[in-house]
Amino acid sequence: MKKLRISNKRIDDELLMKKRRAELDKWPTGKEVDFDEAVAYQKSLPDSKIWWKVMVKLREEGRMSVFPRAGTPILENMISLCQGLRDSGVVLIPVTTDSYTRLGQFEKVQGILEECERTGKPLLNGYPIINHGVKKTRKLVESVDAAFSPRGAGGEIAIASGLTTWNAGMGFLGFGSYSKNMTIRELAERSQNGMRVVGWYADRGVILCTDLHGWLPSSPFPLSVCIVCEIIEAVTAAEQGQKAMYPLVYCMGNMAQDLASIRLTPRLLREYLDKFGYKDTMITGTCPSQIPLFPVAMDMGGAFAYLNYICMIAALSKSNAVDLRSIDEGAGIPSRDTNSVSYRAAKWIFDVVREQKIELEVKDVDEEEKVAEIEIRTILDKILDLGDGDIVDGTIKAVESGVLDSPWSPNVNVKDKVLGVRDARGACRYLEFGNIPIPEEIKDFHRQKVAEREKLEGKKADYHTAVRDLWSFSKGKIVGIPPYNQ
Amino acid sequence: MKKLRISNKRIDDELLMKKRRAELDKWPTGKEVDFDEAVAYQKSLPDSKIWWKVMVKLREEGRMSVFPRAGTPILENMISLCQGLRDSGVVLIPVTTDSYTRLGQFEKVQGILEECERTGKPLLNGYPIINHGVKKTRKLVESVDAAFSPRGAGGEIAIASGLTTWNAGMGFLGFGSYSKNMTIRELAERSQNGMRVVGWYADRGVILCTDLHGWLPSSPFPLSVCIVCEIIEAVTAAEQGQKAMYPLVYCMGNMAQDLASIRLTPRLLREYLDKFGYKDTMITGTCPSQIPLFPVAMDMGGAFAYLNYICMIAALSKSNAVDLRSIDEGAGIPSRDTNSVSYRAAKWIFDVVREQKIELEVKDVDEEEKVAEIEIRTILDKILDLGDGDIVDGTIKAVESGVLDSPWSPNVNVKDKVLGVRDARGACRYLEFGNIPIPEEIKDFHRQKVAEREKLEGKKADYHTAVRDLWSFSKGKIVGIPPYNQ
Amino acid sequence: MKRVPTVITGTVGMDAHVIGTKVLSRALRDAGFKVVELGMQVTPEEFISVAQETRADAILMSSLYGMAELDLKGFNEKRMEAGLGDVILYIGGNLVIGRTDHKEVEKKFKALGFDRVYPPETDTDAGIEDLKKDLKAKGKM
Amino acid sequence: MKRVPTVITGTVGMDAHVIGTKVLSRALRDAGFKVVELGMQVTPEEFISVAQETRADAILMSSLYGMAELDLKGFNEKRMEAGLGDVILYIGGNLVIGRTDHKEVEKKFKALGFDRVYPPETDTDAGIEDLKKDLKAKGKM
Ligand code: B12
Ligand code: B12
Repeated sequence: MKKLRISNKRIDDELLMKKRRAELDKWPTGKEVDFDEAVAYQKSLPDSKIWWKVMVKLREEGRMSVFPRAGTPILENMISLCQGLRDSGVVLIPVTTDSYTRLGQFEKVQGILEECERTGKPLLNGYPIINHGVKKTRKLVESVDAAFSPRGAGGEIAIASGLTTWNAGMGFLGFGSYSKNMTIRELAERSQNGMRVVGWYADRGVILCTDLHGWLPSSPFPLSVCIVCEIIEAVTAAEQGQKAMYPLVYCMGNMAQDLASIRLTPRLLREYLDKFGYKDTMITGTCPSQIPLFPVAMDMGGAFAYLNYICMIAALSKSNAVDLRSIDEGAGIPSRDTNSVSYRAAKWIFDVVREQKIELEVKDVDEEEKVAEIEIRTILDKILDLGDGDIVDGTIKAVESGVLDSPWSPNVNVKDKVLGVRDARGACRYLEFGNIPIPEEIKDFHRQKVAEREKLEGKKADYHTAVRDLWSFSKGKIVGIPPYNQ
Repeated sequence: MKKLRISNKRIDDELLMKKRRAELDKWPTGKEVDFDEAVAYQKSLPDSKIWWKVMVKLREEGRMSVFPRAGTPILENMISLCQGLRDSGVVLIPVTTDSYTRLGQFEKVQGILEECERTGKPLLNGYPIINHGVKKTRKLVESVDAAFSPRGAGGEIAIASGLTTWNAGMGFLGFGSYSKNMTIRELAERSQNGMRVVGWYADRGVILCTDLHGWLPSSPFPLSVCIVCEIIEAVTAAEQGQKAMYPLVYCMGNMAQDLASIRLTPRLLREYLDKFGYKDTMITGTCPSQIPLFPVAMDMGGAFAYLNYICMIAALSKSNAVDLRSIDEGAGIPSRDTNSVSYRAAKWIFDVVREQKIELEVKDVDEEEKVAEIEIRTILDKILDLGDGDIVDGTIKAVESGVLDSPWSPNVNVKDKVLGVRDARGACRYLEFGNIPIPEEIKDFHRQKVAEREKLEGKKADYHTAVRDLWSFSKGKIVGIPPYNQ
Repeated sequence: MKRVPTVITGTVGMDAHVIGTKVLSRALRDAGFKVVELGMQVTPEEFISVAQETRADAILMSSLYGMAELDLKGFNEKRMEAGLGDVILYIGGNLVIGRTDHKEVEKKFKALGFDRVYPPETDTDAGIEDLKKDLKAKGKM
Repeated sequence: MKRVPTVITGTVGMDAHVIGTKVLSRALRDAGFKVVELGMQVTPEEFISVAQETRADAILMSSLYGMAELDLKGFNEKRMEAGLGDVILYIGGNLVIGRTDHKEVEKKFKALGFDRVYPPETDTDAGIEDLKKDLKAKGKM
């Protein structure tokens, strides 16, 4: 096999510092950041606020924390929201930023934020971390005994504020789910322009953790492409000096498949990180995450059941974190109360089930794991092939040729020639393979599984099946068995 | 092994008819019952109202129904309560009777019932089936497309009304949990006096189903005594002509132990029914049932999680029914709404998890099953020994000598020399064995498991541990690991 | 304490929920009280006659099954006639049917003559502390 | 139908939730409409200019991220100025932040000039039926 490479035009440190300043100068609060003082502040944080340490502690103690979503514009409300989370056992707290902040429209945010503070109304769908700046955000961090992670935006203002995660590497989430026109080349360049910020902190003894999202499957779709992208994210982040990371593993609702992905993802991550020579990069755990559509808010019963199913999966797989929504996921941004009750339910399951240290073997997990592993290795080989050993070049060519592809993409530069449906047991299968290089025998496996469902439903699976499947779980019914008494 | 016997003084049919009438004459509504018309009505019922057929259908179709609690005095409200249940997927509906009815105080009930109907207030804690009588109760049965079961009382008024279960045999529930002064001999006589009512119907082609309760462990306590009593109940009921039955399997909250009991109970039931020569008696399924204290009503999160845990156990064990409480279990008799939302949560899990046909192996299940099986066989051998082959005589002597014993009993004729606590994983263990004949090596197993917990908690387990354990699950914490960050 | 007060426990009416009153009785004994444990399904009349025989200082009733109010109809009058106006009366458990706000329940049962009314899952120590306080106040401890 | 009406779809403002509008667009096409699918993050101005260019009969906007009201400030005035008063305007999705009663939401957005307002998870067919009705009413179908 060729020597594996990651193209990376590194820039000199002086230019780096200039660029970092330029980034911060986009908004006045950037002035609050003094790089060395930020390092000092980070080093002054207790272990309970340092993301990677919290995760490792959770794993060592055989515990689990919910990793929720939480973002509301007014500082005081944000603090009380986070305290509510902590009270219900959450020690990994996100600072979900609003959409305008994510898009750098700070001017606009400022106006709305002032209106929020005047009226007391949450007019933004998240916490505008840039506009709030360091002083205020430190107040948030210091008022809750937990580790914080900026979501969607934050940059060095987040770090200076004491949040302890950073996303380096090729982030497919932004490319695949949030943007309309970005090209994969732009994504690669952005993550490859030598901005080794996370490395700069690491060199000074501040280890920032990251979660790997990969290419979010926004619908029932096999995870192989997503996991491939998490591996790409991992090695490119490691190249930037990221020393701690953990994968989000998207649970699509089929127990065997979910448990298989949870077992497979960190294993392959470790293997490829080592292959690329990043033996010192830690994998701090795994975080099962909920993807399929959520039961409509009106059905609180289904909402709780869905949450608790994911909690059971996380507990049975001995994960140390779980990315959980609230019972209001289908309705809108959750209130403090809906969050608390949701996470108390989760906590019950963690404390009662997780701590039983249950050892279990689920049939079909091995098969699902084998299938996914073959798919992932084949795709990665193809990518390294295309890049002639360079994973970044390979990735660019792979996306451009549809070797990496995902359905329902908002991005015009994505082929979007693939489609997924559930099989008779609710497992995700390829309906259309597009250009994803999947071995013939594996394709047959998918076809046969889909055929079982077609037999059960008495009609061919097609685009409309895929659309219906968007709701198969939120409506609390996997395909197949018709309603009782019919 | 000696020839197995069940003492049974059978009376002649004329006397039987007299006794049945006498029973019905206790309250005017008894007049509504014409035995032959009752048989005709039963035979006219659709399969969807016949308990044993519904259970078998559920099992064949790989489905599950909640088997809830439901009893409210006013007919109209009872109907709407049951319709609410049916809407949330319940096809096995109980008619929980009020406490006064259970104790035959129909005079008193009548007064209160009239006040209920006048004021519209539910002043009774259940449905007074005797006072309502046949016509009214048929209205209930006919207005909901599901099978009905009288709980606690009902007699032939229930049968004539179209409810399709009947409890023959030695019902330990009444003896062990509901009465203060009944002797085991009285229980034996009552169930052995030859009142072969269920057999009378069976002879006429009407098969009434029953659930086996055994001796309810009202606290964390190993199930072996309970399952022994279910076996006694089963064979004595079969002797009365009961052709269809299924066990309630009490889930105490430890997954390995719960799954073990669910696997073990029907297996041993079948074996002993056959041994006693009742090969034609059907076991229509298994019904996991929730026992430990419920999370206080205030914590809805915990309540949902607890319900959903039990549902997961039921789903993973492929049971066809689950005896489920509502999120208000700790608060009081549930309203129609709290029931519905609770059972919708359950339904989500059944439809999504149960129908995945998950095959799983949980470590320790085999061990728990082996331990319980040895205990049960040893106790049963001892009983047959005491009875010199007669299981009824043996049971009487066993209870009198504490060979059969259970903690926290309200009955003054129970030894109550035993006690249970949870181990470090939440499994139920014997703390005090009393006179239960448990083999030394099994006793050591329990002691060692308890010792693990004592080590973890740094103090000896005693009476106070057992009391604390009454709440270990309702408070959402199995013993062991101290709270995070301490 | 100089004098050992006598306390009667039990579930009233047809209530079969005996665990709570058992736990409570043992706790009272451990706290040094003389406990007359009547167990489950004790009639109001029995509470009264036993109180007379044992010269009890307090009656701690339990009821979980929701019928307490009906079970206690006329109880207060009877105990007054029996000259037990001085006996301390507590009751605890799920006193009514269904989910209700404890404040209302408390009002209801105080009207029935109870000095203190406890919600489900009350910690026994709390009740025992109250009892000591009330007994001291009456100079009975 | 004699004439094939033109419909514009897309998510307004910075909303990236594109799945819904994709599903909707395909459904509209299958129902025989000419669909100009703008995808996600379409500015109000773009909706207007495209409507002018394509002489669109209707605009079916989506917004799930909760910022629709802000995104649409002044939109109605602009489209009137642009002489698009006759264009049918629908919007659907999670239109506000958090859990709210749809009635209020509907009022809010009708005030912003929308003819119909749909809650999350609306079945596309429902919307398409409405659209046909409204187009027929305007004699455009
Ligand atoms: C176990 C149980 C049973 C067992 C009881 C076994 C036995 N013989 O004890 C069985 C199966 C027999 C049973 C039967 C019934 N039960 Co039941 N049962 C329960 C359950 C699950 C737990 C009760 C318990 O043991 N708690 C543990 C003890 C230790 O707690 P406790 O009693 O509250 O007592 C503590 C404190 O309250 C305090 N305390 C108690 N009394 C007093 C008094 C004073 C003065 C003080 C200071 C403190 C104090 O001290 C104790 C220790 O801390 C509850 C639901 C729940 N809570 O989870 C339902 C529940 C009490 N049962 C209920 C009902 C309706 C029934 C039945 C009518 C029908 C049925 N559903 O089966 C029958 C009635 C039988 C009868 N005639 O009474 C309802 C009551 C409804 C209501 N009030 O609105 C409940 C709430 C369940 C429900 N939501 O439907 N039940
Ligand atoms: C998938 C998803 C995402 C994906 C989107 C991927 C993509 N590019 O499409 C990602 C991860 C990128 C994402 C991001 C965010 N999301 Co989001 N997301 C969801 C989720 C889970 C499902 C949405 C979906 O795809 N539904 C499936 C489609 C088919 O249904 P639909 O859009 O409702 O459309 C149907 C009908 O409504 C109807 N319809 C739609 N529009 C119209 C219009 C008309 C005229 C008619 C007639 C019919 C119609 O037709 C469709 C087919 O039936 C929802 C929660 C949920 N519902 O479970 C949250 C949710 C919408 N997201 C939310 C939020 C807050 C965000 C973020 C701001 C932050 C975050 N939490 O990540 C960012 C915002 C990004 C941005 N700039 O917009 C919130 C919105 C909160 C609110 N409004 O109060 C939700 C509700 C989750 C929550 N409770 O917090 N999200």
